[in-house]
Amino acid sequence: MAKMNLLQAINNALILSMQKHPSAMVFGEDVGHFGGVFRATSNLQEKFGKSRCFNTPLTEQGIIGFANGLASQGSYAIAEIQFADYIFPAFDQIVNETAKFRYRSGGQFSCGSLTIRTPYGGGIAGGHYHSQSPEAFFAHVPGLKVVIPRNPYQAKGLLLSSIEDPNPVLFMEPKRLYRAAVGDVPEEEYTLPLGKADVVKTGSDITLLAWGAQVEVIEKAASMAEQDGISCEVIDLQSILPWDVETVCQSVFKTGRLLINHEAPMTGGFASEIAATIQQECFLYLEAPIARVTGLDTPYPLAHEKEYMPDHLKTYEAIRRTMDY
Amino acid sequence: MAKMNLLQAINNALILSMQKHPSAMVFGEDVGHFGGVFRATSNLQEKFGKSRCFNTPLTEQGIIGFANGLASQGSYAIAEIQFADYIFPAFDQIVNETAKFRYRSGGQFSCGSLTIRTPYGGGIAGGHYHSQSPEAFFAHVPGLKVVIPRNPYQAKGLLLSSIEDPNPVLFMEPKRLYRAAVGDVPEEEYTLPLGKADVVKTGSDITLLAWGAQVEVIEKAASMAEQDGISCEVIDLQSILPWDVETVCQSVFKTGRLLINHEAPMTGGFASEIAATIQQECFLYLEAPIARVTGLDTPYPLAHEKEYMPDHLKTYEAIRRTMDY
Amino acid sequence: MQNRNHLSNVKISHNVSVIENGLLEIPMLQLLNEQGVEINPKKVKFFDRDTAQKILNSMHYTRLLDDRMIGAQRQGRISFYLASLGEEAATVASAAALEPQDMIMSQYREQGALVYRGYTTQQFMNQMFSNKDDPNKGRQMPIHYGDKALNFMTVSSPLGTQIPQAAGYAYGQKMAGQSAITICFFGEGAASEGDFHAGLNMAAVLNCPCVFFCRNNGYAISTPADEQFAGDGIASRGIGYGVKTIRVDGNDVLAVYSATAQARKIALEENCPVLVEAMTYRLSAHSTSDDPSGYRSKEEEQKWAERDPIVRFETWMQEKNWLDKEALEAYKTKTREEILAALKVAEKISICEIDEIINDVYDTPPWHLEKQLKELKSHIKKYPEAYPKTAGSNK
Amino acid sequence: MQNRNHLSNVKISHNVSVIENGLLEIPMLQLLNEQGVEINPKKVKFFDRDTAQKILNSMHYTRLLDDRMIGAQRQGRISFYLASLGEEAATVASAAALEPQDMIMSQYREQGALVYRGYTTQQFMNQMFSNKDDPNKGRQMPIHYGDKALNFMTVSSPLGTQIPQAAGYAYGQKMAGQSAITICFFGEGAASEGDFHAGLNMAAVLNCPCVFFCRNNGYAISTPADEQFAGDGIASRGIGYGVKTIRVDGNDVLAVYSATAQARKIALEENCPVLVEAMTYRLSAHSTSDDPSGYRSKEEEQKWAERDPIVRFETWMQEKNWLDKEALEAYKTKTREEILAALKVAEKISICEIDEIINDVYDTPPWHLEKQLKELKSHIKKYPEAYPKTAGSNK
Ligand SMILES: Cc1ncc(C[n+]2csc(CCOP(=O)(O)OP(=O)(O)O)c2C)c(N)n1
Ligand SMILES: Cc1ncc(C[n+]2csc(CCOP(=O)(O)OP(=O)(O)O)c2C)c(N)n1
Ligand SMILES: [Mg+2]
Ligand SMILES: [Mg+2]
Repeated sequence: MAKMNLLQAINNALILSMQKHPSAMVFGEDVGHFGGVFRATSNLQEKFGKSRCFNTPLTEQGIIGFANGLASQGSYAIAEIQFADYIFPAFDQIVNETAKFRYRSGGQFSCGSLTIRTPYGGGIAGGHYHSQSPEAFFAHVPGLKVVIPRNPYQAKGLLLSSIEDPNPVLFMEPKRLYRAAVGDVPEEEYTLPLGKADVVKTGSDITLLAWGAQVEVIEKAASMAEQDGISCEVIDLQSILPWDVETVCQSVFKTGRLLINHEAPMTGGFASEIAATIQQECFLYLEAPIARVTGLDTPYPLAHEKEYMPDHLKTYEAIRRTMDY
Repeated sequence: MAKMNLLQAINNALILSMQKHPSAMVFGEDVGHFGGVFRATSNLQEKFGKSRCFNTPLTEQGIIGFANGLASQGSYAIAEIQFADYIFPAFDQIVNETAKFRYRSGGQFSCGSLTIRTPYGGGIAGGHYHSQSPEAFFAHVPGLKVVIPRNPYQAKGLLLSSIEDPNPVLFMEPKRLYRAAVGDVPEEEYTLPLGKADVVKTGSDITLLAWGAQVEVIEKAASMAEQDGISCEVIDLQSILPWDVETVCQSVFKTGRLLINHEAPMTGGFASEIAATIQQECFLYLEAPIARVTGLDTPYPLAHEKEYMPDHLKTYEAIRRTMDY
Repeated sequence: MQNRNHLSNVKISHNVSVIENGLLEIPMLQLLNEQGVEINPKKVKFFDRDTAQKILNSMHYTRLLDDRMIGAQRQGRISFYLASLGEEAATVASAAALEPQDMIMSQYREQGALVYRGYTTQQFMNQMFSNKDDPNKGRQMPIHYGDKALNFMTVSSPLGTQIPQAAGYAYGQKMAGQSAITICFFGEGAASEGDFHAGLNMAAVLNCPCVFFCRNNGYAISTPADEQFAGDGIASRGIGYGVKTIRVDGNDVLAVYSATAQARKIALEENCPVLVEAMTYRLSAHSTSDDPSGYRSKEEEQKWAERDPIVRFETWMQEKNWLDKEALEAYKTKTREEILAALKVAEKISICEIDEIINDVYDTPPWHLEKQLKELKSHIKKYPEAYPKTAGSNK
Repeated sequence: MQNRNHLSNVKISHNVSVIENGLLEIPMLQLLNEQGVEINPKKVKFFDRDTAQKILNSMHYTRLLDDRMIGAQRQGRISFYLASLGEEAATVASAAALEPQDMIMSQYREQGALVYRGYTTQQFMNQMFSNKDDPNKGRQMPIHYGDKALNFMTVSSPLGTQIPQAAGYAYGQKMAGQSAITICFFGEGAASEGDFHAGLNMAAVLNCPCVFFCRNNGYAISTPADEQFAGDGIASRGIGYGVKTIRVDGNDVLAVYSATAQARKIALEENCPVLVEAMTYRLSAHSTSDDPSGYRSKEEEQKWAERDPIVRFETWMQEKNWLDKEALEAYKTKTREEILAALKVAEKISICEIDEIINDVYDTPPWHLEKQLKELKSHIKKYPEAYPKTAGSNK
């Protein structure tokens, strides 16, 4: 065990993967000698050489195009997109290529050994081009897996699983926790299952669901609610695609209430999919409408960041409204 | 009034707009002399000259980038993306630029005079690269409007509204109806409101909701259900963003049941947003879970197209299940 | 190569000198003139008679296949086809200059390369009839071939996407120590996509052993080359990327072969990309959905029909006494029959059973796909007449 | 210009000739040598003394602004800043060669152009403090300036997106019959984006009167130019697009001015794009979030510090007897004070009231945004201490 922050946990996972797989390569903008703008790839070039950890030209569509080719050749391609806000130039390569590679070839070729890492989310005074949470776009793309960790321990285990998984994985890192989240992390290799939610805290009155940096927000709201005698079950979804309907359903069967929190705008955000599925699966158990506490339907604003964010207070209020329904 | 098919109605709307606005320009791949691969832009170059209707090089990101610039300059930019399957290279220009142009500049600049037309949808033996229905991706982008017509009359009126609207509009055309849908269309200019759903048929037991080519599918299912004595209200949503929550709610207050049909894969499809909102707004009125009849969570297959499609039979079955809940 | 650093070695001038593209002339390699006469003074031996024969046969095969499939499409037996008439030298002779271990990424009009690699007639037909023997499992439109065993990447419709992929694939081959390159075919239209730029630049910077082979055939559907770019073709772009570049007469088998062989050699030995631009012409319609009479003249087509790459090559073979006309006729007859027979077989083979609808989205179907399949299957059981192609195999 | 058709006028060769980038040499225009001595033998008069003074002042202003704002960021008064140290000639002298009606699309490091256009100190400060007097309404990070009145397009972070937009904007200007062009600034890093390719190619094919101005400053954050491209800079790409191209010493005011003036003239008169590559160096860190000591040497920085564009230009002005040192010192003192004063004003101005959070998403807020605002406002009313910046104005 070692104390690591989220960045160190990721760096550590990358080192272990590169040691294990001689064909594992890490690349992206500034990831080489510099170690990435957030330093997640620090020392990889020094350790594994310039041919296995390298800067690319500044072209996200090129990075993912290259990564698709490299993965289809059989290598472990680990690509970094510097900010999730800049993943959109690569949207075609991801949606039309990465995700459909295996299906269209009847399983002859695939990008299964591709992992795309990208920092996402707000809370860092980054405005609308350094704060977006685009997970919902990718949740609508069959063939991809989408994974988001909430702390260093999850980050390392889930990233190692993502790299090992024989499917392309988009691994989104909550950048406001990069240095803020610190915890005990085993130094050796370990994996955490993809597609499985994590019940962070059990409770009986209402289920609170989030992922990434918002998990601590719902935990905080849960503490507030407990003071009012409301028992909250807190779940970290962890995998956005495929997601763990089973665990969420089990919880809602018990609590009868569900609140989902995410940073992205409400309309078409991933909470909509969860709400649509759960109202279907748990219809007769629901005692109140499923609540969504999310960003506004606007670009992510700078000056009004605090007001935009689905914080613990908004969550707490929504818990109250749901309980009082 | 004249009999027009959907393509002719669109062509007619484009002609009227170009006559009305000297700064209106139509451009895209093959839209010039050739009139577009579906011939929606036939004769525009002849009528308005090569500087107002022109072929572009084969680059969707360039087409929308160019269109954003042209619109921000104040011209009416009407861009065609040859197939909605090929809109993804332009995703960054649409999501990060078109949609945020006005917000980020505090209203100083905008792409309000931009309209993007693109044929979408399946049922034409096109496989996964000529059949996609990507509306849900764009529904998650504040700043855009997304509009889909179901027949020639709606197409002309909605397209004219889209071009006049001071916001960027993505206008998606159900290509399997291009020639199949024929109807009476006024020859003069008229507009239909954006953001408003159209109640195609009133009923009292269940609300069926769809858009574009799927409207006729739910109509067919409604006829089948009527034979069983089930009275269906049929609604064409028409605008995906912003969408007409009011009309749908009013209907569900009355029927107590909702079924949404779309071609795109289920997970993260636009039905999820509708279901999430309606379970919130109409919680106490719902007598059964909101049903989603959609494509499978796979790429759009060729040989199994028929099996993949959310056809009238699957819809009918879901109506029955919802009624029997 | 010039020093890559952003300022060292730069020449200084003291007057505003505007560089125009006319400054650079990129010649086109031709080894057989329009009459099929060899004009390389050195009389290099390119390939042996067997290879020549294989090239010629593959070109004929391709043309016969195209011809038959256009017919089949007109008869409504397949939904779509896309011919390569006039471009057979570009696709066949380039494939001939490669090694079997080289990966071919094609755009879609490179059936000639696939023929040369040994794709069987039955494989072609199974793909085009989307039947269950198609290795793509009938998931893609006709002409989206692919065969891992032949190192031929499955065709993908979105244009240009393969270009950066080729760089990545080649990088992987290099890292794995393979003596292999990747060749990526694309049209001059696809070269307008941003992915072209990304792919060439990355390949150059990252020293990827690949050949970017552009078929500049004058049209992208209806869009003529002069509405596609304003520079001197695609070759002139190579300079900007620091990529070695060869322009070649795409209707000249010898030239295409030599250029590709040379490109492959450079790519492999110097670990770098090479851009080849083959000047040719899409004599056919873009596809069976297209009618070129709306956008180009019969005269223009006629001019190019006279530059037939097969005729040119046959003249050369004849000159070398390598042309056995009788054998060739027999080969063509046999091929025609073979195509017809395979077509008849393929159209009778059923499509994949319904379970395949969820396979290969992931390595194994997750629970939500299993659930969707289960629901679908019980639905089909209820309405077997509505899903005649799968009801039979639906268990 | 060569004929654009895909095959006419092509030269034929009979040997495989591999074109390498070394074939083309693109010289760099320099009119003041490194010592600030004018080396154009023709002694052209570039601009009058007033303009020279304005250029010099603007360069100094920019440097003083940068200096102060880096300080303000270190003090935690603003969250972020991005300086243009060493690149002032490239951005100021290019702006000086334009007309006010020309649209400027900048990347983010072109504050010099904005200074020259007349953006006020208070405007700079309001933007950087995201306060309610910022015309962007505080919605963007510091340095994302924009001013419609000055024909300066609001900065957008995603790199390269402005390049095709510039083509479209210029096309619109041309169609509207304006005697105006669009200039688009970008870095050599941004030139790797697919949008660069799309923009230059479209501008060339569609005859858009615009100037693509690349600041090749050697770095994209930590990535040096030789890991960004393998060709001869960005200028060499112009050839491939059939775009007229000028390379210029970016630290030489006279050269940048002349090149841009010439480019503008060509763009406007010939209705075509022109590519200008200014060779310069990012002497500052990428931004206040960056520390270049991790990826480049002090020696390299020192070498470029000696090429200071301001010193070079002052030497020339001195030589012409145009340099009034006293007045300059007074200007700098005044500017420093003005910046400090404006900064103090700006940081006291509150941010926009909460209602602005939903404005400008659309021309008018649709009902769902109104609803979200209403809920937000009543929430803030309940917890005013938690939202101190907006609680006061929340009605
Ligand atoms: C990204 C994308 N945009 C548009 C299309 C539609 N499309 C198919 S082929 C084609 C023309 C391609 O021309 P070119 O690359 O020159 O190849 P050629 O057909 O001439 O062989 C177009 C526009 C596509 N397949 N992909
Ligand atoms: C699409 C996109 N990808 C990545 C970034 C992150 N980023 C901001 S500046 C920068 C480097 C830009 O370098 P260059 O274009 O050379 O301009 P310079 O900073 O040298 O002026 C990067 C990678 C971005 N803003 N947009
Ligand atoms: Mg072509
Ligand atoms: Mg730079």
